[in-house]
Amino acid sequence: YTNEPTGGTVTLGFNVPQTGPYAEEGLDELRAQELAVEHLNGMGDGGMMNTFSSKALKGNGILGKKVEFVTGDTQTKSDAARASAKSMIEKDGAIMINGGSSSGVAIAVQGLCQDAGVIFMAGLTHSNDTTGKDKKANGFRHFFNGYMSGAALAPVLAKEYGTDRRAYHLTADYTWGWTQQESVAAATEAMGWETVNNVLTPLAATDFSSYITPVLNSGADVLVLNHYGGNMVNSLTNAVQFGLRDKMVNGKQFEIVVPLYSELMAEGAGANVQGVIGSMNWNWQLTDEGTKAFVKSFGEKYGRPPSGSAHTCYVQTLLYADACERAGTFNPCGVAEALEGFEFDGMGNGPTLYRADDHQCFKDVLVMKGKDNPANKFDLLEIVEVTPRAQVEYAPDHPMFAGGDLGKCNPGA
Amino acid sequence: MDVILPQILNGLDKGSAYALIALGLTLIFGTLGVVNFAHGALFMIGAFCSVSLSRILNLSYVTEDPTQTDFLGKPLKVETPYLEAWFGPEFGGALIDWSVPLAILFSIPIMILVGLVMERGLIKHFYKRPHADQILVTFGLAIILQELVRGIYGANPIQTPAPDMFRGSIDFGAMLGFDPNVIIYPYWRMIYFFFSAVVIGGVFAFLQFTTFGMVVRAGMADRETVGLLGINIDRRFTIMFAIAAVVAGWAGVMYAPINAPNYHMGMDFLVLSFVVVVVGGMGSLPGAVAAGFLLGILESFASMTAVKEILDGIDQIIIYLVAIIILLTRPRGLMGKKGVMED
Amino acid sequence: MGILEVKNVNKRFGGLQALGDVNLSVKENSCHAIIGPNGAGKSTLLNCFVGKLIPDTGSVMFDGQSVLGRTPYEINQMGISRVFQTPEIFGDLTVLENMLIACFAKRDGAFRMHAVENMHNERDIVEKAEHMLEEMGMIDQKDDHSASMSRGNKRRLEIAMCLSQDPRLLLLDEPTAGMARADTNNTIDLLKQIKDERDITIAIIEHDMHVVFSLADRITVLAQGTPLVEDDPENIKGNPKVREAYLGEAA
Amino acid sequence: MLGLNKKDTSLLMFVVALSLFAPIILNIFPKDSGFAFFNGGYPDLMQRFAIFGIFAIGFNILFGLTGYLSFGHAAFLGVGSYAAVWMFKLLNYNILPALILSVVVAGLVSVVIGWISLRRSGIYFSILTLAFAQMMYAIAYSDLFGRWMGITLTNGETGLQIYNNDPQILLGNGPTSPHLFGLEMGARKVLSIGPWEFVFPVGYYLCAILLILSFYLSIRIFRSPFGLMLRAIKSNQTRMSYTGLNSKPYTLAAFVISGMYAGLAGGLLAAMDPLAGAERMYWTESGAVVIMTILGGVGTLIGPILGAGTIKYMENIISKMNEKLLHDWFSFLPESLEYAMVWLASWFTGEGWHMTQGVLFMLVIIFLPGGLVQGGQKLASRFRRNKADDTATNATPAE
Amino acid sequence: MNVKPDFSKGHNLAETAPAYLSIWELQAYYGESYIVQNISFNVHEGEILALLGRNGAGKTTTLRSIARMNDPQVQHGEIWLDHKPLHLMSSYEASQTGIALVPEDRCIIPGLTVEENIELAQIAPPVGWSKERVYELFPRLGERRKQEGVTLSGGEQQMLAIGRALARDIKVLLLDEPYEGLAPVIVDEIEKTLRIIKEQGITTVIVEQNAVRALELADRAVILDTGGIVFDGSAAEVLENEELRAEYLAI
Ligand SMILES: Nc1ncnc2c1ncn2[C@@H]1O[C@H](COP(=O)(O)OP(=O)(O)OP(=O)(O)O)[C@@H](O)[C@H]1O
Ligand SMILES: Nc1ncnc2c1ncn2[C@@H]1O[C@H](COP(=O)(O)OP(=O)(O)OP(=O)(O)O)[C@@H](O)[C@H]1O
Ligand SMILES: [Mg+2]
Ligand SMILES: [Mg+2]
Repeated sequence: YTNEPTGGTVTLGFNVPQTGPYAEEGLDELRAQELAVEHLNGMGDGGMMNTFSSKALKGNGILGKKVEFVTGDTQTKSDAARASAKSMIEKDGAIMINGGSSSGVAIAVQGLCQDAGVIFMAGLTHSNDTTGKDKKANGFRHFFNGYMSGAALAPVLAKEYGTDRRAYHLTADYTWGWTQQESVAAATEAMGWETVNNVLTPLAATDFSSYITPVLNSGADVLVLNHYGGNMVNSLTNAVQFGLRDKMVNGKQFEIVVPLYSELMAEGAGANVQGVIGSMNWNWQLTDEGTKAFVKSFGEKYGRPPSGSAHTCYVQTLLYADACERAGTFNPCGVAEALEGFEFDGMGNGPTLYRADDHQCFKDVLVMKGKDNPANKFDLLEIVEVTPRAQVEYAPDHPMFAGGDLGKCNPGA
Repeated sequence: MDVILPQILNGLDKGSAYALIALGLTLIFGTLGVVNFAHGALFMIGAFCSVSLSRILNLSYVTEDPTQTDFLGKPLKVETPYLEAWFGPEFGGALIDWSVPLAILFSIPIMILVGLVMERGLIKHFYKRPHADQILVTFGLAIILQELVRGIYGANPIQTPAPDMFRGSIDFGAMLGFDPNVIIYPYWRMIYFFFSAVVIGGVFAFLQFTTFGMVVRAGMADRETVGLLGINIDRRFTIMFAIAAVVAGWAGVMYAPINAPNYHMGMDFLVLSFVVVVVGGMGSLPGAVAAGFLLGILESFASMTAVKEILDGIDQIIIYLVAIIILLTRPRGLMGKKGVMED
Repeated sequence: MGILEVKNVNKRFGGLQALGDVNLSVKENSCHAIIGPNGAGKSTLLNCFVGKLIPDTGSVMFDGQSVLGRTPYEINQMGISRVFQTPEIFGDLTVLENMLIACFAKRDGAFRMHAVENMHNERDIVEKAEHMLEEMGMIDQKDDHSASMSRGNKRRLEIAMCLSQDPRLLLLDEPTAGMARADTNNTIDLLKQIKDERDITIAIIEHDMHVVFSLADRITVLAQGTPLVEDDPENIKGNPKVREAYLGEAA
Repeated sequence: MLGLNKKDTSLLMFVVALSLFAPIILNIFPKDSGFAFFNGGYPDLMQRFAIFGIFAIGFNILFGLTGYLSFGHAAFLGVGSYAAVWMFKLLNYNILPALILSVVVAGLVSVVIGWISLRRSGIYFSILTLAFAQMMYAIAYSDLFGRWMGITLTNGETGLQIYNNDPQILLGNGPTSPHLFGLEMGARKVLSIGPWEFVFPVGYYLCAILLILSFYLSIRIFRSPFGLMLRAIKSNQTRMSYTGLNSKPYTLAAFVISGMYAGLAGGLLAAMDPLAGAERMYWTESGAVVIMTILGGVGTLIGPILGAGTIKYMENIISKMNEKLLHDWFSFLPESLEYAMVWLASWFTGEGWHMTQGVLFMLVIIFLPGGLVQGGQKLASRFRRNKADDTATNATPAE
Repeated sequence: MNVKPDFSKGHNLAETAPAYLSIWELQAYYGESYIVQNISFNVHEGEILALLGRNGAGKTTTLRSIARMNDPQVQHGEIWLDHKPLHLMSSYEASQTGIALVPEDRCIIPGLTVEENIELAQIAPPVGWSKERVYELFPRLGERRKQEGVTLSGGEQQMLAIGRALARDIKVLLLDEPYEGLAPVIVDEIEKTLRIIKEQGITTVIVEQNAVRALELADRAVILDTGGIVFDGSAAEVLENEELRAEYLAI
């Protein structure tokens, strides 16, 4: 199989955005990945290896081989991401690729890994397509997705804002935006909300004022921002600037929802996130043992709490290593088999299943809200609810995920 | 009307950003003839003047609060800005609150310095070089400036709010007799519009009512001959460059509260500002300003649902589409001068 | 019926009547000089012949065909070549390359896609170009960068380019201005020789009376946009009106 | 030879040698040595060198000869890629029809864009091409065309990929990755000599052969009467038209030729890696080819190849230098110095690779106005001067 | 002449009248090409000096060097004007010291009107003739004052270039082929003007292909050939010396 490790080491490839708008997120992922390698090699305090339900990892690398890593810059562009993944595979002999901060890149790299015959452990990718239309046998996603966000958010939104709401969606005009919008609209409509309008906004937009002003006389009383990164920071800032949060419409307080939150975005949006509800895959404020161990080990090393995407990359690295140990081989097909249907706990999200049908993880989803009086810049969001896994599960052939074909695992040459 | 009016307002403030950036760019590009790919970076530096001033005013000393804990369970570190400690939370707090308007002053020496260093140290040697060389060298400079800012401030956007009293919005519609809550407009955007109007007017007046503009135009067309007439054209070019840098910087300073500054905001605006300048016509200040407002307003209109229903996605291509149409119907853009950058 | 027939040509620039009712007939194989005070409209008239300007009214017929509404390159392909008042050459290219372009344009017309053809297979063109340079006495400079030549030499190059095209009508706008006396005389000889040998018609604008009177068969005096007189050189020399308005002591 | 003069022949031979031996030259450092990191001899990067070399050579035909600065050439690259992937989706993985279609489609698109944009010159032309390219980018990124017509044309931001359920009517039992009549692009031969390891990939050699052909063609164009006309256009359009030449078809021809080069490059990108993404058409990519050309040396024959190679090398190698590597490299220093060095170096490596790029652009253009080619000439002439002590040689115009 | 004279005190080379403008061992280059090869000559206050020679002899290069243009580069030599070291100045400083060059290609500034072209000359001190006075000399310019300078006819441009130089308060006027393209009557006119400004004490260096005309006007003449001085003496001498005229001026 491709890049079978022959010496005393095994090389993992960490492919994250180091430049461009998601650079900070990428750097945080990189920190977590380095930490994971440290822990795998038996250095540091072991982090979540201590709380992980599987005990296959022994702190002596993977299958006795010391773990090394190489890094690459995706630039959040599919082409660049594939180029750097290829260089890690072709030049450095990486046996697994991990990381990323957008769905387009994840899907592009996942396709590449499928062709090249290595395992891809996705980083932050939230589009339904990653494990839906574009799923691949060699690709695995720990992160949650648009559907899950919708399913987790809808009940909380209904509880907080009532079931008689009219929502106006602004949606980033690309695949991730579309799938999230579809998911959230479906979930909220099931609660009795009405979707007044859905306006697609260009990715390149920096000023959203012209998309926001029409919201006011549309009769809507909730604004859903299906934006991420810089788009989200700006659209939320603009919405607050235009005073939406102070308005009363239809006799109700106007509300803003950001279905996908991340700590770094919240930091970028600053005080504008106050009171705004959204969802997350994981947050450092959780109090389970796994989270505490990870936050402690990460925080002591880097002086800041880990972000959600850092968590996912860390967990994915451990999961991969663990699967190798359990499979007794680095062969991608063996690893994939070990991951498929794997049930585990102690990684911060409660009991989790890596579903065999689509390589999607199923676990609890967090609903978050912007804090009113943050004590410091790490403390911008608070957990409103931990939505149990059962509530966000869906059938593998759910229409929002249809059309894909996992194919067969490819061990490469 | 209640649909159109807000979009005109949005167009005006978007347009004032475009116009202000294009104005600075056209001073360098249309007047000095340097294809300055670092202009976006000047805008970005301006915005980071706001950020920096707010950081400086927020310089704090740290105390530990044993009653609270941080994320690692250690005592929480509490930061108190020196300004508040020295001048009391009232005045000190107000100073901090007003960091963006104060940054207008703060940015002047910085931008002049940046402009001078850039022109004397670099651009000076490139007036006679081909445009391609200018592109490469200024692009290189833009990257370096951008990377420096990223190295210092990180890649994340940094919120830099306007003073508290300008943070709200005004209900324009209600004032004009429409239903309340229909046409609202943030104070700060209104300030931005008036600010840019004043700056644009000032620059116009300076170039119109002094011979400075004529000399620089002449120098751009034929440096040698202007020198023969006893005029130290180099000095005037330097001054022009510094003015352009200040204008670009101010555009950025005041933009900071509208959208949180990040290190690549310059590049985001770069292409657009070139399009605006060229559509306005090379060498024409009024052209650049007019094109800025025109494209801003058109862009706002294109983002209306009613328009998007006619052609899906029109808002993504409108600027370029309009640019193509204008350049094809008017050979030198809206008000371009003959022979400027036509070869 | 001359080779070039100009009828009732008018041209205004804003408030300025640059050309007013110009009628002119240039006979085939003659040398027709147009003289007149500065700003009389001589260059403007020439510009109307080559498509640089379009007259407001009137007609310009070359060999029975109208040149109006045609682009400069079409007019050139009809057989009219022009030398400019300030030299227009391909400054980035060498002298020989300048000549080659003129020769190609003559042979291949306005456009031909000879993208991968080899220069070596164009021996005849190169020879023709070199021959012309030799005649002009510029063969030593053939590999020089043309922009860095002195201005007199630039003008000679431009004339050589036009001549190498074997035009039927050659328009010269002050061809010897700034040229050293010796070269001026050489140019006069060359032009005479070419006119005789190659069946060329020449229309020339010139302030140098030496050139005008050595070359011209016929002279038109233009003043304020309208022809004042048209006559043989001898009569022009003697014409008191011309002497007063234009020639001054030079005559 | 081949209708070239001696100097051009040796230049061509140089490029041939460079291309054929690239797998060895680029992997010059032994596999286990500390310098192995700087090896660039792996298939993907070598292919990129060749492909972007082709792109830049083509661009130089337009920009270097006519002086028309197109700021939208990436559009043709993107169009070429989409065309190729569509061929894969509809027919099979054979790259021949794909490449042919890439070139043809890019050619057609460039006829349209060129015909319109060439009505203007100078900066107005640049902005027109930029506007077209940005429009095409936006259309591809959100698949607006597809949306208007109700189909999937570019598959938006994800990029156009090949799915198992695509028609692929000629697929049969053929290979399921790009191939040339059965010769798979992904195939490679690895040669290990002692500590050295050299990879000879099929895909790269295909690209290299096309690069050599492209280069040869570009020399012929540069030296042809057509090339002369293009340079004349750059020099003086007034004289051009009064000499009886219509410059429009010449510039359009140059535009289309360079568009077709770009299309070929785009097709090859897809042939090496069957995915076409919209960001290939973004203005920064158009800017990148401009920069490659200037960096190497505008209007020189070999400059664009050098420029393309330099930029792609930096993008792929320097961006991979992470702090861990830096610490390893500087570990011989005392600890405080080590940290200082790592801190300093990290501004320029890893996520700071853009900084290195910016610095390089500035240094090259300030000190070598003629680009890298001029640098090479300076070196060569110094070398020559040292060798043969003859009189000062005038700097010959860049070739 | 191996000992460097002390120009700063108005010392002269072999002449009786004190030198006003001194050129000493001037060597000027265009890039690598050595054009003006170590020439020295003096101009006295209030005189008219004719600088003559064939095309490419280096006349323009010499004038441009004196006016301190960026191109050519003066790599050796000194230029003194009225005790001031011009060779240490850049062109605008030289202009402020009192040098004015009327360039051979006129260099009318595009984009500016006739009037603005003149106003431009009056921005930096010291200012000379008023606009009105220039228009008086060239009424043609007065009529065209609102027209864009570059659209003037060739001769009108020449007038503008001369007028623009006079609009500055100058000590030395460098004229590069001022008669070129001008109607004979206008040439007479300019000649008169030159005599007038000579009386006002302005020193003039004139480069002209119409050597006889220039020599009739000039007091002294310097003849250049391939970058070196071959004659330096009185103008009358040249007019009388057949051999000299034939060899270097071909007249
Ligand atoms: N584009 C234009 N706009 C306005 N006026 C113009 C334009 N072109 C020429 N003129 C004017 O038209 C008149 C005729 O100009 P033209 O160049 O034909 O003169 P000319 O006879 O060639 O003179 P000269 O002998 O000095 O070259 C001049 O007065 C000139 O100023
Ligand atoms: N920009 C330049 N670069 C290189 N060489 C130049 C340049 N300009 C002029 N030369 C060369 O310098 C020499 C002298 O030129 P110059 O223009 O001084 O001659 P001139 O005496 O004024 O001739 P003319 O009477 O033709 O104007 C010529 O051989 C010319 O080729
Ligand atoms: Mg004329
Ligand atoms: Mg001269």
